[in-house]
Amino acid sequence: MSIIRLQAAVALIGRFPALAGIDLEVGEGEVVLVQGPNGAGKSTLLRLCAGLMRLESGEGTVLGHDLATERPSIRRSVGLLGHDTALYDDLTVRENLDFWARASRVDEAAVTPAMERLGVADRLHDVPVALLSAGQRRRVALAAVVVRRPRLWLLDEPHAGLDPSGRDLVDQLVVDAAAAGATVLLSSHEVDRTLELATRRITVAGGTITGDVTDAR
Amino acid sequence: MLADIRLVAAKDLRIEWRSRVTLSQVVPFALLVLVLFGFALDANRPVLDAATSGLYWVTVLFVGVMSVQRATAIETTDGARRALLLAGVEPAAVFLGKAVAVALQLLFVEVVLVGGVIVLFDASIESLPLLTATCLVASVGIAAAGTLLGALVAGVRARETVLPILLLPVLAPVLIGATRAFDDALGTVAVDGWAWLGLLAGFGAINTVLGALAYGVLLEET
Amino acid sequence: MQEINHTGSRTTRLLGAAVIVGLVALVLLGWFVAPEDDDQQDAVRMIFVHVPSAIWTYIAFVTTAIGSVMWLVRRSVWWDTVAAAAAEIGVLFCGLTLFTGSVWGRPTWNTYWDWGDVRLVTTLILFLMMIGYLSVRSLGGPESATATRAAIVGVMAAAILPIVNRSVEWWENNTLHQKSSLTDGNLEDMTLFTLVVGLIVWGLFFWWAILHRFRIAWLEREIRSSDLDRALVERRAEGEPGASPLEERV
Amino acid sequence: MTHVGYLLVGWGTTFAVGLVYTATLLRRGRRLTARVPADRRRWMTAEDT
Repeated sequence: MSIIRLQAAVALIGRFPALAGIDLEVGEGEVVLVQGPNGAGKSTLLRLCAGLMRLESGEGTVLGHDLATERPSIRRSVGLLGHDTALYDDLTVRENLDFWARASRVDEAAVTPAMERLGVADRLHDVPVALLSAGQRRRVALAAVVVRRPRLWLLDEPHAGLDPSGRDLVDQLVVDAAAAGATVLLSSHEVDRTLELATRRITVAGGTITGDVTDAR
Repeated sequence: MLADIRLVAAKDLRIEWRSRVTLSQVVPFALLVLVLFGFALDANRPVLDAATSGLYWVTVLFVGVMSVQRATAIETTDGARRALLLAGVEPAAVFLGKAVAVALQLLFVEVVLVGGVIVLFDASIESLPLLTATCLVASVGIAAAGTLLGALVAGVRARETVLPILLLPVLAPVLIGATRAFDDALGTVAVDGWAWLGLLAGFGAINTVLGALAYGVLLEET
Repeated sequence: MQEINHTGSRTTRLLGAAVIVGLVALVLLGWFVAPEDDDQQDAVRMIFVHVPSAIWTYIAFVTTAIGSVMWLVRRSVWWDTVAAAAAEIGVLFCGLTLFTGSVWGRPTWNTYWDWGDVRLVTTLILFLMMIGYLSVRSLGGPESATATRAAIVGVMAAAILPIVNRSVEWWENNTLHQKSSLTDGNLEDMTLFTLVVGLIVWGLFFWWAILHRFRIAWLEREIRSSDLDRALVERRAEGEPGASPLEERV
Repeated sequence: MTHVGYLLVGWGTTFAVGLVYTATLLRRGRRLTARVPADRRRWMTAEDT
């Protein structure tokens, strides 16, 4: 069953074709690395798959839901880590994660293990997010994705702003997620690091897919 | 849906409680405005008595604009609005949740202001039920219109100045209606306060429905 | 198609001519032919300017409300542009209505502003709301976001207008202010005829203005979109050589 | 003829404002048309929204 299926998908920012005809099929359990220069459309591709953007033309389905008409249900079943971490500064780490867990209709019991997983449980859990460093904020944002246990992970430069131990943590998360049967689509500028992780590498340029290599791992 | 409304309202109120803006800034500001009205009109007792409910509700309107700006600021930081969409919370629930939080904060300030009006302008309450009903219904109207317009200008450069321009004319019926209802409740003018309350309820209902419908469209635009 | 460098067209030229002819007729009729009023004498002649402005103000705002709904429901760019064009003309007419209303009020009710006139006060609140609408239009940001924001303000203004009118009506009655009966009174046929001419002339002008204003709004949209295009193409071009890890939006 | 002063102010301002607005519309139209490339200058009619 294909998790993501896009046929000639076009998405616009204003009138600019950020995605100018994307054909892509991603199966269950794949870990797809999306590479490409700035402005190529990596972030847009991830946001399109998350159901956050209007499909200008072409068609597509994500997790079996139609991209044109069932975007709310797509949004409910994906985990997107974008550039902004979507956290409430005045609330503590735990309060933030509790809120996002309940909003995503996920049992709050999943919050503590997720916090431990991302190393923000012990000292930080009752610290207001405002006081955290950028790296710590990203860990909390990642924890929010872990808590949802989504079937499709969409990570936009997950390694950005993380220290080395944090980057290893991200790699481990991706491996575990794939092992658990989830599908991962991640964009990254760190070419070498994420290579071994990915089962497949696609390059995006000028809003279209210019390369699609499936590693024989 | 109801759980989501409670969830969002609780979140907003907890953030508000954590930063104490209402308590430490909005309430003192409201009382200060009353005091200033007092200075301006006190020498002329009859005018002050007649104008009490009008001054009260002008002050509440200003407080309303401030609370709405606070509530909107909470969501604009760091892409929270998009995350709410992603979490799959019903947009109408987000709207109602935030409106409830704003309404409760407004009610709190209104209670304090009633005390202020009694002490500073020595008003006397003739009909407590009408007074409380007016506060409740007017707060719903202000919160509903405010939350929608707040979300509308969220993320825009000049939102601090645009919001009052948008919100205050829209709230004109609330100012007229609530003032008249208070005139009856405080016994300053022989007028049928309960009829005015009906008008306020109409205003509140229209804006609540409109807000619940339009909020989703706004969130989609981010 | 020969090179056109303005927003005019055959229809607008036709309309323009009709407006000019109509205005001349209106001045003649309004000032000299129509009879004066028993108690107001000639002050009543203000009616030929005030009433058409008021009526076409409300027609303009209804157009904006319809355009707003059509944008929200069907995302029709054409209707969104109509809404924007009608709003600006509506605000202009509204201002004229309020101005002529208060100038007329001076000799008749000896006050410049008559809180007792329900229509005047309601129109004032509408005027303020539509100024809010225009300020939302100029907020910038992506085209569709601006259109949606403005559309919501348009719908909101239309939705609460009945409440505004009722609240002003009740409020004004309670002060037992003498209600102005001028426009509801029985009008001699000549006055009525001139009034109708006034309505027609205002209508022609509204039509003429909205055609031009629509095209201007359309051209502005073109320019804003192509600016955005160039910026994003620039960003993409700048991104081509080495991949710099700067925060990437596209 | 009574109240001529008020009438002149009322009618005069209305016509003056109308004239000024007409002028600005025409000028804005001309200025904007010049800035848009010829092919995109055609303003769409109702059907092709």
